[in-house]
Amino acid sequence: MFYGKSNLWYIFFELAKQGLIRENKILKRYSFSSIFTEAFRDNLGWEKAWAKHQPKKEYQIIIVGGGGHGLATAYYLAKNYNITDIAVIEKGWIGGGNTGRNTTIIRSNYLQESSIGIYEKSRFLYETLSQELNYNIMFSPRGVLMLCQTEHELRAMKRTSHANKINGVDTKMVTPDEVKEIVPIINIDGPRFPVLGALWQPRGGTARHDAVAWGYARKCSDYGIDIIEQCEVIGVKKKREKIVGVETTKGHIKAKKVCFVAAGHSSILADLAGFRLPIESVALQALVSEPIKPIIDCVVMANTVHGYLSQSDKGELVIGGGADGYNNYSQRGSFLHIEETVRALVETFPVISRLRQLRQWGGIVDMTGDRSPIISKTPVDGLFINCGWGTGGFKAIPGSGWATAEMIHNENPGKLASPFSIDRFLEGRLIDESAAAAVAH
Amino acid sequence: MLYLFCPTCQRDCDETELSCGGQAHLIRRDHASNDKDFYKYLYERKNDKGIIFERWRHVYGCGKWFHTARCTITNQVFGSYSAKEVQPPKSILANIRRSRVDFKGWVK
Amino acid sequence: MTQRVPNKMNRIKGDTFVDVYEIGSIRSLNVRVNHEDKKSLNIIQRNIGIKLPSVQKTTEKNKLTLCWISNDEYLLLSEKKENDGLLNQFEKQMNLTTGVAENTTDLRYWFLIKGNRSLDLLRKGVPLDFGKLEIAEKNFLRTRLGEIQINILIKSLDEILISVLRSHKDYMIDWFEVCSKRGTEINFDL
Amino acid sequence: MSSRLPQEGSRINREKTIDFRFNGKNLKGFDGDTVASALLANNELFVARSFKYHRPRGIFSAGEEEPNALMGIGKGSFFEPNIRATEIKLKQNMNVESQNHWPTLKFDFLSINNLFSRFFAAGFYYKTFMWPRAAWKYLFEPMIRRASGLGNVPREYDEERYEHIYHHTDVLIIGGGLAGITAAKALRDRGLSIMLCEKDCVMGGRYLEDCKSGNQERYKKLHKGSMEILKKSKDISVKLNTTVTGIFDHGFVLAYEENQHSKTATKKALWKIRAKTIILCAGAIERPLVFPDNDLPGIMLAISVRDYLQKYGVLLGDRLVLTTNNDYAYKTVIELKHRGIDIPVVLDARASADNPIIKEAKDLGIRILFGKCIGKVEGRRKVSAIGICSVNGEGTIEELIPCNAIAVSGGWTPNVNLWSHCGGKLLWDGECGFYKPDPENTPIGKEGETNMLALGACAGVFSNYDIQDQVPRKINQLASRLKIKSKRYIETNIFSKEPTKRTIPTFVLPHGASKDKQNKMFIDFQNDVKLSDLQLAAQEGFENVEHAKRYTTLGMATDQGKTSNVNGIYVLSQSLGKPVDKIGHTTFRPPYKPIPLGLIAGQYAKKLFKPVRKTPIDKWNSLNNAIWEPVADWRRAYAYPKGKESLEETLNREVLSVRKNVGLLDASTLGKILVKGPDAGRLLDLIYTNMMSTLKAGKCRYGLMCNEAGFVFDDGVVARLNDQSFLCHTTSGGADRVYAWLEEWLQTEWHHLKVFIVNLTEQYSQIAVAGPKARELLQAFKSIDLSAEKLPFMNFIETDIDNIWVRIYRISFSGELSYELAVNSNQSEELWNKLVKAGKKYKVQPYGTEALHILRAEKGFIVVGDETDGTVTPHDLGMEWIVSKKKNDFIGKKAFSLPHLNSTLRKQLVGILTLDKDKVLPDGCHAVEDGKAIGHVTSTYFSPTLKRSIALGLIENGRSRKGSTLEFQSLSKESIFAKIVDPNFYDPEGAKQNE
Repeated sequence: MFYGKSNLWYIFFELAKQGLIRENKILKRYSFSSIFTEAFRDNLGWEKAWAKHQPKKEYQIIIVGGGGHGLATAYYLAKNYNITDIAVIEKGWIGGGNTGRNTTIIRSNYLQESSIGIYEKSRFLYETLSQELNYNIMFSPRGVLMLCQTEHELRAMKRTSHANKINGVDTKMVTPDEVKEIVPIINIDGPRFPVLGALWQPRGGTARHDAVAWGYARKCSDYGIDIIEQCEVIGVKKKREKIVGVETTKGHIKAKKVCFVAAGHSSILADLAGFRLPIESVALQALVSEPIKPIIDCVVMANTVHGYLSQSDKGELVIGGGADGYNNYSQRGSFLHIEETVRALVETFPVISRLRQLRQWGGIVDMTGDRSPIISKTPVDGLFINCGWGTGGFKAIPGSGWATAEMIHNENPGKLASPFSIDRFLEGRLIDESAAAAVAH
Repeated sequence: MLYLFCPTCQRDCDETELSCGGQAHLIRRDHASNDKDFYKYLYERKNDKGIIFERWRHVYGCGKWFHTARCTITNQVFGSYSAKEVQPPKSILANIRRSRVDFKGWVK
Repeated sequence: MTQRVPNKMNRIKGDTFVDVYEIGSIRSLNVRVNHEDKKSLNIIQRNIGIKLPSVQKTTEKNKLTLCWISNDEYLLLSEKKENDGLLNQFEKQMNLTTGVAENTTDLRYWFLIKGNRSLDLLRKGVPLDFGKLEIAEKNFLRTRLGEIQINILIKSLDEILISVLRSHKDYMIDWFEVCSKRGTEINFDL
Repeated sequence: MSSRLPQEGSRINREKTIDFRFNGKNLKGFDGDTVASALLANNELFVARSFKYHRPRGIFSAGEEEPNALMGIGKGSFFEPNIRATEIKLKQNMNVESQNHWPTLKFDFLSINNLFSRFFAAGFYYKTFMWPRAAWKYLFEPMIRRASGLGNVPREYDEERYEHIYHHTDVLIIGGGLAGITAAKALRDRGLSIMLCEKDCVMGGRYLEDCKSGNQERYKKLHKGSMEILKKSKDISVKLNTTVTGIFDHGFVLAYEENQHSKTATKKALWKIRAKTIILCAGAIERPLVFPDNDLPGIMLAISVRDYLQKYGVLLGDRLVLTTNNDYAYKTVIELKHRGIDIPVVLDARASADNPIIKEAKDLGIRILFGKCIGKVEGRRKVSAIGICSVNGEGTIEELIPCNAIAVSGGWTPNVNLWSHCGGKLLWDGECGFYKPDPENTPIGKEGETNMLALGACAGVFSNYDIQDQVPRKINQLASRLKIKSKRYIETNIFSKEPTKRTIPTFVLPHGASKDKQNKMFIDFQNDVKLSDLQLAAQEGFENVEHAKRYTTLGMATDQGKTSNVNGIYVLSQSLGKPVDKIGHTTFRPPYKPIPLGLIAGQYAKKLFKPVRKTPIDKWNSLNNAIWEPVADWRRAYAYPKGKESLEETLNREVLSVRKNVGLLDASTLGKILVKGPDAGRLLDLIYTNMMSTLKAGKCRYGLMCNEAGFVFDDGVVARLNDQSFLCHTTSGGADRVYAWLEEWLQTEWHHLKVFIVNLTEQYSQIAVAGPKARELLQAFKSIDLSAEKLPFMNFIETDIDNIWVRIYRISFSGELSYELAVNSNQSEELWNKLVKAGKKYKVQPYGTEALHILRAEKGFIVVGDETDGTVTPHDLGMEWIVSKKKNDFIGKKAFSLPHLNSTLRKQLVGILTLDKDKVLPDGCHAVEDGKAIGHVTSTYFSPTLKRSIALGLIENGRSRKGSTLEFQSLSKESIFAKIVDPNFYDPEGAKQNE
C-alpha cells in the first residue's frame, strides 16, 4: 500500500527530493533533522566521517596509534590547546586494536587516589561526550556492581567506598538483598560463594566502543588533524637523544614531538626508540552470547571468581574475564580463561546457562607491574608515551587523552598524569590496584 | 592452548597443568646493586614480538621449573630446556635458526 | 600392591559404569633426595630393597611400592603393617643423610577404580594422553583432574588407584557420583 | 503452500508420528524430522521476524547456515532461545515458539520499523538520539533494548547435564562426506589413531543424494563398503552429531556433541581434542544471489529445497522458479520435475551454457532463459509471483510469472572458518568467486609444521571425481611428510569425469539496479543489511572491511555471515571501485556454531563448582552450627552461634570465653612446610627478614616474609625440629604460594643450596587451646608438665595425649596463655572430641575466625591481608625489630633502600581509640586532615574484653601522631573523632602469654 504511485506519501516524498528541505554546507551536523533530509535523498548527502590523508612531510606532533587513547589525545590537543598540525598514524584501521575488542565497561570506583583522579575525569567527560562530539557514543550510565563474595573482599570494597566518597566518586555499599533487587537473575546464596554485599556505582556503565573511536576521529578530522591508516612505524629518527621524526611504511615523517599510544605494541616502538618498558603484552579474551531480550540492566563484576558481564543494546551478553599468563601477540588466547569465566558466571547467573556463546576474540593488553598505566616522558627528549592500561583502558579514554594532551603541550605531566611516570617503579612508588583484593588471610 | 614439553616428566603437558613465570634469564640484583639495575631486574621486560625465552612450572605435575623458547606471534615452540641454564643452550638456538633465518640470537 | 579385598571398603553408591571404592589412607613416605647424589640414592635402594623407578613409573617388592613423582622426589607406599618397622628404620637412615623421608600417610586420601571403563572415567577430567601409556609397567602419573591435583597409579587397564589431598575427599566423591553415572559412558558411533 | 509428499524422505520414519506445538497450534511430524522440515510439512512458511525492520522471514536453508528460522524451544527449565529450527530434531510433545515479535508473529507491532525503513539506514543510531542528554538513559535506550534482542529469556535454572571429555588422536578428520571417508580409508592401518567428527546424524554428506538416478546403486554399494571398512578398522573412531567448533594453538580442537536422541544420559558434551594433524573436509555452503525483495518467505537455497525433498519428503511449493548462476542447482529442478512439480521458468544469469545437465533439464520440458534474473517478487508474507528482468538492465520487468516458491543459488562458499581460526590464510579465487585455503600459509602446529590439510569442497574441489582422484594422492603426500612408512593407498574411481563447472561469479542481480530496488536487496537477512547500507558505509569512509562490518552489522548475527559475507565483500568492492581480493575478509573466530554457556562450564557447575577444601574437624564444625567463611580454597568456621544469638552476641561470648576460661580453634588450614638439609638455615635467612639460622632446636620464632619489592606478603612461626630441619608455618591463603615461592628460588636461583622442602600442610591438623585455664585442661589428660619452666613461651615439646602423638607449641595469637597442638590429621577429630569432653569442666567453647580476629586485634597483632594489602613494608608496621641488620642479603633488603619506601609520607600502623567508647569505626574508613585522606582503618571491632571499640589503621607518619585526635569520615553525614595510640590494647607487657 505504501509503494503505490498515486498516494499521498509518494507526493510528499517527491517534494522532499526536490530539495525543499535546505541543505547545509559545514560538516553535516548529525541530528534527527539531517537524517530526515537525507532519508529522501537516498542518503547521498553524508560526507566521509573522517578524511583520508597521505602523510605530509612534517607535522608539529605525531601520535602513533589510532585507537581511542591516541585519537582522544589528538582531539584534546586541538580542543584545549588548539594545536591542529597533528598526524594520528595507525598501522591497521582506527579503533581496530583494543578499542574494538574490549567489554566497553566504564567505572571509576578505584582505590588509590591517583587512579580515581584519571578514571573519574574520564567518566565525567564520557557523560557529555556524545553531545561534545555530535556523535552518539551511546554512553549508558546503567550502574556497575562489584560483588563481594568473601569477608576479605567485603572489607576491601568498604575501604574503596570510603576512598571514593572522599575523592568525590558517587558509589555506595549495598546489601545482598539490594543486589538481588538491582539484578533479579543473580544467585546470591552461593552456596560456594554467597554474595555478602557489593559496591554500587550508579553513574558507571557502558558505551559503544567503535562509536568512541569514530566520534573522536570525525571531530579530529574536522579540526584538520590528518588521520593516516595502514601506516606502520618501522623506525625512529633521533638526533642526540632528541626525536626528529619517524620512519613509516608510507615514508619518513618529521615532527618536533611524538607520542606512542600503541597499548600492546608499545614495547616494539620503545625498542625502535632505544629504551625498554616495564610492561608485558598478554592476550585478554572476551565473548558475546546470542542476542536475547533484556535480562540484565547493569554491569556486574565478580572478582573472586574472575568474571564480569553486561548486556549490549543489541541484546548480546558481553562477558570478559582474566588475562592469559604468558606473553602473546597472536590476538588468540587459550580456551582455559573462557572456560573459567563462563563457569563463574553460570554459577552466579544460573539462567544464562542455556544461552549460547556466539563469538570469542582476544586483544593484546600491556600489563605493568602494579596494574596501573604509564603516562610519562621517556629517555628520548620530545618523545612521550601513554600505555600500560592493561585490562582497563576503555574506561579511561577521555581522561587519558586529556592528561596526555596536557603533558605533550606543557612538555611536563600535569596533575592527572604525574603519578603515572615511568620512574615510579624506580622509586618503588607503586600505585597498586590489584593488591587490595589479592591476599587472602 | 599450549602443549609444552616438561623435560623432567618427559611428556607434553597441557597448558592447564602449567603456570608461566615470565621472562627467563633475569639476573637477580641484591642489595649491593644500584637502583637502576634493580629496576631493570624487577620491572623492565623485553616483551619481544617474536622469539622469547620464558619460564614455566609444571604446577600440577612434577612441580619442576623449565625454560621454553617460543614465538609470541605464531606460538611455535623451539624446545624446552632445564631451569638451571643461565642462557639458552646452543641446540635451542640452532633449532630456532633452522626455521627463523632472521633470528638475531639471544640478547641479555 | 596387595590385592586389597574391595568389598571391605565402602563402594561409592549409585548406578555407575565403573566401581569406585574408598580406600582412605595408605602408609606412605615422601622421599626427596638430590638426584645427582649417588650415596643417598643407594641408601634408598639398600634400605627398602627396591630399584628406583624410571620416569612416571613405579617399582614394587613385597607390598612396598616406590612411585616416581619427579627426578628428586619419590612416594613410598606400604600396604602391609609388617613393613612399618622397615619404614621407621629407613626414616632414621634418611635423616642422617642429605635427603628427607617424611611420613605423609595422612596427607592423601586414596580411591580404587575398577572396571574396564576406568580410563574413560578419568578422561572426563584428566588432560593426559592415555593412548601413549605402555601398560606393561605400572604407571604413576601426577596431573590435574578438573581443578585439583591427583596422583594416578595405573595397576592395569581396569584397576586404577588414585589419590587426592585429604581435604578434597568430599569433592572427589561428588565428582565420582556426577561423572561415573551409568549412561554417561564415552562412546563412539562407528 | 509447502506440503509433505506421500512417500520419499530418507531420514524420516513414517510409522512413528510425533506431535508438537508451534505457537500454540498442535501439529504433526515424523520421527527423524527436523523442526524446520516438520514446519514446512505443515505449510508453516512464515516463521520469524528479522532483527531490525521486523520483516517477515521464512526457512531459508537446511543446516547451520540458517539466518532466519530461530525458535524458542522447550519449556520451563529446559527452555532454550535462538535455536536454529533446521538443526534440532523433532521430539515428542516439543513446544516450539517463534520469537522477536509482539504481540504475535502475524501482527507484530514493531513491523512499523519496516514502513519507516528509509529513516533507519545503516548507523542511523550514531547520528541521532543525542538530545536531550538524559533521554538516552530513560527513553531511547530502553526502547531500543526492548525492540532488539531475538530470543526470549530463560527464567528457570538449567536441568540439562553437560560433560567435558578429553581425547588425544594422531589424526582428526573433520567432516564425514566423500572427502572425509576417503581420507579415513586412505590413512587406516598405518599405526595412526584416527578420529572422524561428522556434524550430521548420518555419514555420507552430499554425494549420495547428488548422484544421477542411473548410478544410485553403485554409489550405495561404495558407501556401504566404506562404512564396513570404517567399522572394522580398530584405529578409526567416528563420532556423529559432533560439530568441530574451534581450532586453537598446538592442535587443540573443541568439538560439540549435541544428540537429543543419544541413548546415554549426556545429551551435550564438549570434546577437548588434542590432534597432531587435522584433515579438514568441512564441505561448502551454498550462497544466495542478491536481487530485489530476496528476503520473502518461500525463497530458499536450491540445495536445501532438494535436501527437504530427498531427506524429509517435503515440498517447498508446487510452482517453483529457479534463479541461478551455476549448473549444480539444475539438479534441484530436475528432481522436482521427476516428481511432477510445475517449474514455470529457470532464470540463468549466465549469457549461455550448454552441458549435459542443462540438456537434461530442457528434455524434461523446463523453460530456461539465459541472461535473465528476478527483478521483483510480489507477495506480502509469502511469494506469490516474480517479475523477470535482464541481468544487465536497470531492472524493468519483462514478464510476471505467478509462483509460490523460489530456489536461489549464487554458487558455493568453501567452509574455511576452521582453517582460519588458528593462523591459516585464504586466497581469493576470482574465477569461481570464493575464498579458499592458501596452501602456502597453512595453520601451523607446535614445531611450526603444517598441521592442517584441506580436502574436498572446503578446498574448492567440488566434483566427486576430482575428490576421489585427489584425496588419496594428498594423503600419500601427507603420510610421506609425516614419515609414516606403509603402502600407498590407491582406490578405483567409480565417478565419471564431469565437465568443469564454470560458475561466472555474479552476486548482485540486476547489475544496474535503481536506488529503489537497491533498498530492497538484502544481503544479511537476520540483521536486515541492505545493498544500500554497504554503499552508505563505503560513502561515509568506512572502507576497511572490518569498519564496514561494524558500521552495518553485516555478518554479526547468529549465523555469523555464513551466507552473506562473500556477497557483502563483493558489494563493498563494487562501492569502493577496488578489486575484490584487495578488500580482504573479516576474521573468522570460534565457535563455528554457537555453543551453550552451560556446556562451557561442563560438569564443573552446581555441586562441583570450585572445589572446597575441608579440614579434618569439618564434620564436627558443621554439626555444631558453624557459619562458614571461604578462605583461599578452604572453608573455615567463622563463628559458632548458639540458639537465637545475634552475630555480635556470639562473637562477644566466644571472645570472653577465651579471655576468661578456655577456647578451642580449628587452625588446621595453617600452612606447614618442612625445610630440611645442611643449608636449611641459610635458605630461611634469605627468605625471612629476620635471622632464622640462629634459632635453637625446640624453639619457635615469628618471621615476616617480603617479596623483592619489599612488601610483606606472608608471616608465620618457624619451629626448629632439630639441627637439620625447620617447620615453617604460613597463613592459610599463603600455604601453596609460599611452598611454590621456596621451590622457585631453590630450583632457579640457589640450586647450589642443599635443602629439601616438603609441603605437610594437610599431614598435620592444628588445634589452638587458648585461655587462662588452657594449662589445666591439657594437664587433665596426663601428668605432662606444662609449667612455664618446662615449656616456656615460644617453645615446643613432643608428647602424647591418651597415646595420640602430639606436638605442643607455646604460641599465642590471642595474647592469652595458649597452646597449639599439632596432631596427625587422621587422629585430629578424636583429639578434638577428647578436648571438648575434658574441657566441659573448664567451660571450654570453640571459637571461630572472626573471634580470633577480635582477640588478635586487641593485642595489636597484624593479619597479612587486613593490615597489609601488598604495598606495606615491615617498617610501616612498626616492626623494625624483625628486619635483621646483620644479614648481608635477604629478599626485600634492596627494596627497603628505595627512596619511596623510606619517605616520611608512608602510612604507619597505629592503634585508634574512638572518643565515644561505643562508636565502632566503619570498616576501611579514612582519616581526613583538611580535606585530604591521610590514612585508613584496617581492622575495627567492638572489644568485649575492653568494653569499647578498638581499631588498627595505617596513618601517614602515624607513630609521630600518638596522642593526637584525628577526624574519621564515615559514610553517613557526621564524622567520628578518635585518638591515635599504641596498637597494643590488652596486656601490653605480654604477662598472660608468658605465664
